[in-house]
Amino acid sequence: MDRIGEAAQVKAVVRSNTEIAPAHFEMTLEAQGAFRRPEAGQFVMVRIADGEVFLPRPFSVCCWEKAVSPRLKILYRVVGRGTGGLSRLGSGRTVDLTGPFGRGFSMPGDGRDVVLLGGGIGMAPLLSLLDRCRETGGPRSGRIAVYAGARTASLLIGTARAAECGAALRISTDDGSDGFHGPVTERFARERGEWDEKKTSLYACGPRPMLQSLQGLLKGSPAICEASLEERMACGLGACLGCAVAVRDGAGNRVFRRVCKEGPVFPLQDIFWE
Amino acid sequence: MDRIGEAAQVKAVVRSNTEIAPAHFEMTLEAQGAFRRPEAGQFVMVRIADGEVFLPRPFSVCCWEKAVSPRLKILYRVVGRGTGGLSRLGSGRTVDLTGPFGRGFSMPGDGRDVVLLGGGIGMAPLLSLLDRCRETGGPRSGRIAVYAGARTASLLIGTARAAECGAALRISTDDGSDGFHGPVTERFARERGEWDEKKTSLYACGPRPMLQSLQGLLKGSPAICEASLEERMACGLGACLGCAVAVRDGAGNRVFRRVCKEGPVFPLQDIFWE
Amino acid sequence: MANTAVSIGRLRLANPVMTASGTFGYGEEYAGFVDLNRLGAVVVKGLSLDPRPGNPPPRIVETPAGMLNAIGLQNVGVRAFIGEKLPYLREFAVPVIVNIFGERVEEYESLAGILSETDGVHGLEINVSCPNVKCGGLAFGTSPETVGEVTRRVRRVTDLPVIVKLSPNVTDIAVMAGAAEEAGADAVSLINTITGMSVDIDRRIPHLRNVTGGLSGPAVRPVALRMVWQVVKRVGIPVIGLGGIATARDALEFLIVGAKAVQVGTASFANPRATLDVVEGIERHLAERGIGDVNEIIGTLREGGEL
Amino acid sequence: MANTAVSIGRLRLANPVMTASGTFGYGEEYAGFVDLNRLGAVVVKGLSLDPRPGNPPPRIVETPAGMLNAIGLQNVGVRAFIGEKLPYLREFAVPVIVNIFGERVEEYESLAGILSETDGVHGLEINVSCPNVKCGGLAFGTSPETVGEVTRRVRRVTDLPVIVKLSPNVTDIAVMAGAAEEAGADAVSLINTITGMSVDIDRRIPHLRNVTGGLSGPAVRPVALRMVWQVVKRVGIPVIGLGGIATARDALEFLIVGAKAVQVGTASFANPRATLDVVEGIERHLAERGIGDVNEIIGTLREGGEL
Ligand SMILES: Cc1cc2nc3c(=O)[nH]c(=O)nc-3n(C[C@H](O)[C@H](O)[C@H](O)COP(=O)(O)OP(=O)(O)OC[C@H]3O[C@@H](n4cnc5c(N)ncnc54)[C@H](O)[C@@H]3O)c2cc1C
Ligand SMILES: Cc1cc2nc3c(=O)[nH]c(=O)nc-3n(C[C@H](O)[C@H](O)[C@H](O)COP(=O)(O)OP(=O)(O)OC[C@H]3O[C@@H](n4cnc5c(N)ncnc54)[C@H](O)[C@@H]3O)c2cc1C
Ligand SMILES: Cc1cc2nc3c(=O)[nH]c(=O)nc-3n(C[C@H](O)[C@H](O)[C@H](O)COP(=O)(O)O)c2cc1C
Ligand SMILES: Cc1cc2nc3c(=O)[nH]c(=O)nc-3n(C[C@H](O)[C@H](O)[C@H](O)COP(=O)(O)O)c2cc1C
Ligand code: FES
Ligand code: FES
Repeated sequence: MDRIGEAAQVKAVVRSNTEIAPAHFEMTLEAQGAFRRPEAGQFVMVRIADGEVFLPRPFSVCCWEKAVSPRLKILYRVVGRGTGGLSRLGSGRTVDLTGPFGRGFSMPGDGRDVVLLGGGIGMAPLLSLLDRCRETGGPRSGRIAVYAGARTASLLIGTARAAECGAALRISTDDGSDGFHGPVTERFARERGEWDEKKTSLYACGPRPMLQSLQGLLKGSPAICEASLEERMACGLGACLGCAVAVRDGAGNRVFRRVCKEGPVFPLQDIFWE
Repeated sequence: MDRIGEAAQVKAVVRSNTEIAPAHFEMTLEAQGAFRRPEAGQFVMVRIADGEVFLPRPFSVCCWEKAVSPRLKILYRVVGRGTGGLSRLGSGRTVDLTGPFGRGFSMPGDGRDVVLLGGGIGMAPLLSLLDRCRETGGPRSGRIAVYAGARTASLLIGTARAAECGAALRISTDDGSDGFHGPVTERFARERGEWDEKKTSLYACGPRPMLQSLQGLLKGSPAICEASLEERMACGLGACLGCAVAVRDGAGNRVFRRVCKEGPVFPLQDIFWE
Repeated sequence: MANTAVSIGRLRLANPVMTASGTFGYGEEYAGFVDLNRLGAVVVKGLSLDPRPGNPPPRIVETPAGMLNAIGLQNVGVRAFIGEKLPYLREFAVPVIVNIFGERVEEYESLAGILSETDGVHGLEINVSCPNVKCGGLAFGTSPETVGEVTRRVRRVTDLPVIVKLSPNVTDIAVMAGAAEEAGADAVSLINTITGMSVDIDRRIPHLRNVTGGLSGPAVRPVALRMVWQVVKRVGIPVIGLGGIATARDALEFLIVGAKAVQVGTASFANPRATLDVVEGIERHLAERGIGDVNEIIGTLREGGEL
Repeated sequence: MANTAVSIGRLRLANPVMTASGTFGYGEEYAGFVDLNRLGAVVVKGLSLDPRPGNPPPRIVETPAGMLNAIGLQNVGVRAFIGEKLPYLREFAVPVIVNIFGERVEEYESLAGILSETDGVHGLEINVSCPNVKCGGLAFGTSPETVGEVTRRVRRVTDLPVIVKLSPNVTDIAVMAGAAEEAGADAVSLINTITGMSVDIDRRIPHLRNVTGGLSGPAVRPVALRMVWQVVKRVGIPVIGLGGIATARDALEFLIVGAKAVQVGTASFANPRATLDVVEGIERHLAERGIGDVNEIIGTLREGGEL
């Protein structure tokens, strides 16, 4: 299957833009033209035409539906000028949308258990994977669990959606306001005995320290773990070489790879943290 | 009377923004804080906060009303990025508003006849003068006529408002689609016999060629004529010296004056056209 | 509240935020928007010995995240400044720094002499971006020799703190800063505008009557910051950073790379309160982080990054 | 339809719009958005003799109306380019110009030699913004001597059209253009990026791991246009203008001041179709004004303005 496919550039109309948690928004975009459905874990580039911000910004597509025109949802956290500008867009405003881009997650093989680990807004790409699992009937007969973590209960993202998709929800919060009191990786560490790691596929997205500690935990484990990475981007399509991350190549050498092209999903064990 | 007064800097909410003629808009702004009523012919600076455009843009205030908060109207023509950006602002959007700035028109003395000459969007500052005349009961017993010109009938601006204010309306269009077929200055030239120029105050605003030809017409006339000028501005408050125009000073020398501070209104006969 | 005072040689500023010459008039223009006493210093529009009419219009045009100007150094001349503009500024406690320029070294010298004997002038900023008539109009600021010469000659006739304002239109601005330091400058400020141009494609004429103009505003900030960083590494005297500063965050970038103070220029056109917003933003930054003194921030860049 | 073809020495372009090196990958990356055959030329990412891994991340950061990059000239090396990237481009009719750089003059020479014997390469663009190892890392492009030397050495080993791409980080770019012309360049292109910097004030580290990076995008356009205008006045060879071009209007500014062709760089990141939009916009501009040939526009600036 060609995961890259054809990317498109279209205008998209904001159909909703709701604050779902403090400084966290869900935006529905309606593409004004043909737009291919993203694979799980792929991303799009969004740009405000008239805006103060010059470059587009990358966002995972967490949900896709094809009504009359393609509609897609992104979940985002306001961290700077780009996301701040997005958060102020009302319904009916137009943005530039390009994509889908990048290599998404590998779908879990039949019968494998699936464990998703999401930190904060890192749940966004995982939700698209859950969607795909549900559609295809999941990893036939395997279990699906979602470890969702956040600083505090009000910042838990996508947990309702995850539950709808039939995943077993395992919550942690840094302040103990919901679920396990501690980092999401620590909860997983305590419960990992429940999984037969030889037949478990893990998928992770979240802040760097979370992925780093997960990498440490899984050292030597037979589990397959893919992580979705973030890096600042300019083009999103492989041309600028701006989004490099250091990873181990087939021969074990440390090389730079493009998050937008060879990623954003990489085998967790291959990643070097600068 | 101190025409300069205190300028303020406030947020203002767009209450309406309507296309009143092709590429011409009327925008109502509601100041979110104290804002002094502009004198006739003064202007404000408007800036779109999040926008692509960095500097504010100057606009004449054509109408002012004090409801709960001060509301003012501007009329503008879309000519570039700044006005283009404004035209896309929906109701409820916020802009930065500073002013009022500049020296406006001198009010006509008692018993004088008043002739306003407006070309296209140049009607905007003249409307504020009409408003003031109406409020003060006009130039007691003098007549008021408005010569309004435009390229074509659909681009005539403010004529309904002028008529409401009780002014005699004398229309011209370049293409003859309404009123006199020809430039507004030519109509005035033909009809100027109706006015006793010794006791007539003229006020003009419009494209440079119009003002230039009016200046020629009035050479040697005892009529008082004030013209409102436009020049690109950065600060609007006299600091940058960016908005210079060449005028004759008291001693007859050619000097640069600031449109934003000594202007925008100047005696027509003093202006040098570069 | 945290200490925000900084010293530029003998000049003590209540906070590190100054106005940039030519963007704040003679102070009075902004009085309705900014309490001048809240600023670190006011730097006034560049003065020459005799009044100058400036360039014919159009003089300015907006460009992406910035603007070009070719005001042509219009100013009232030093005598009218002292007679008509300075009395207003004297009513405030804020230090007044006078930006001076000339077409000959002798003009700089005379200006410095006159202003040194004037009450209410607290420092001189030498604009070396002006064309040098003796060198065929090449700006003083493009060679270390002329930068040094102007600085030395001004230094000789004044006891006021001397700040040399450097032009960015050079291959190596640190060399110019070094020349100013050796010649006795108390501080350097940078950057002045970068020469630019813009064309009206419909009429095929330059947007500015002068053809070229100086680029300023947020667009130039990365270039300005890089140059300040280079100069800080090179000289021992205080460095005043400017170029595109519009917010406290922008100003803090300059302080972190080592500027002792900053100037806010073009941003005042977009937001007349910009200078004050920067002052207050820096105060807030210090308070939020529990930093007791702004000087603790200056020059604290960790170049190695996260490693 | 109007003629849009222009000549850069012996190189004939169907229209004056080229891609800028490093912003269009090896062409293939944009194939879904742009029909390469509609472009005047494709300039590929800078090549060195051996592959280069580039700088550690972060490599880019957005700035007002632009961006900084410190990619570190990452590239696959000339051999992998010829083996893996060029075959794709050969399928198109568009001229391919290869941007080359080295840390020693000899590298430029070897690259030029290899590429001259390669099918499907239509021109060389020499990037002289690279640090010169022999001169303590000072860029080749900052002295007329080294610009001349690199140009001469490349000229000697190739029959391909040679374009020298100039650095804007100099006091007088026209001097560098003159040196390139004298040394036998067929054309010059300018500008490369302006060195800049940006700081993360929360962590007090540079946004780029490399500390400094190259500024590009609309922010630099006024500076680029001014430099192109200066160079056009100085040299007789064709000048290729670039720096911040995002629309046909921007491109026309460069053509009007005298550039024979333009390159579109950073704009392709904001809008992958930018190059094509510029081509089509120029065609529309000519059609709307009844201009039969784009060459009738080139160099038609009336400096005197309205007088
Ligand atoms: C493939 C991919 C998918 C992503 N999906 C999502 C998503 O679904 N939801 C979401 O909220 N965010 C997502 N991000 C991150 C998002 O793109 C950034 O938060 C956004 O670009 C920040 O823009 P800004 O202008 O608001 O912040 P800026 O002002 O540019 O920067 C603010 C802070 O964010 C950091 N930052 C900037 N750009 C990025 C980036 N591309 N990646 C990570 N950090 C960055 C900066 O270093 C800085 O610390 C994704 C990033 C990538 C690369
Ligand atoms: C005191 C004053 C009052 C004004 N009142 C009004 C008004 O009531 N309604 C209205 O529509 N316009 C008014 N203008 C003109 C208005 O400010 C400009 O049309 C506007 O700034 C153009 O901005 P832009 O970004 O859309 O155009 P730009 O992209 O900046 O330029 C487009 C074209 O407009 C010209 N232009 C730019 N700025 C000005 C300017 N300040 N004055 C004149 N021409 C300019 C440019 O030279 C260019 O030809 C006034 C100008 C002044 C100085
Ligand atoms: C309209 C205008 C006028 C200026 N006049 C002067 C001047 O008289 N003397 C001077 O040294 N710098 C002058 N400058 C340069 C500024 O002081 C400052 O160095 C430059 O604009 C960069 O800072 P900024 O981006 O914050 O504006 C002027 C700048 C502008 C925009
Ligand atoms: C990400 C990036 C990579 C670049 N790589 C190269 C390069 O390899 N060789 C080169 O000569 N110029 C390179 N440049 C410079 C551009 O070709 C161009 O000169 C500069 O960006 C200015 O044009 P622009 O503003 O249109 O981008 C690069 C620019 C960017 C933004
Ligand atoms: S964002 Fe440009 S190569 Fe990845
Ligand atoms: S616009 Fe700044 S002085 Fe008039």
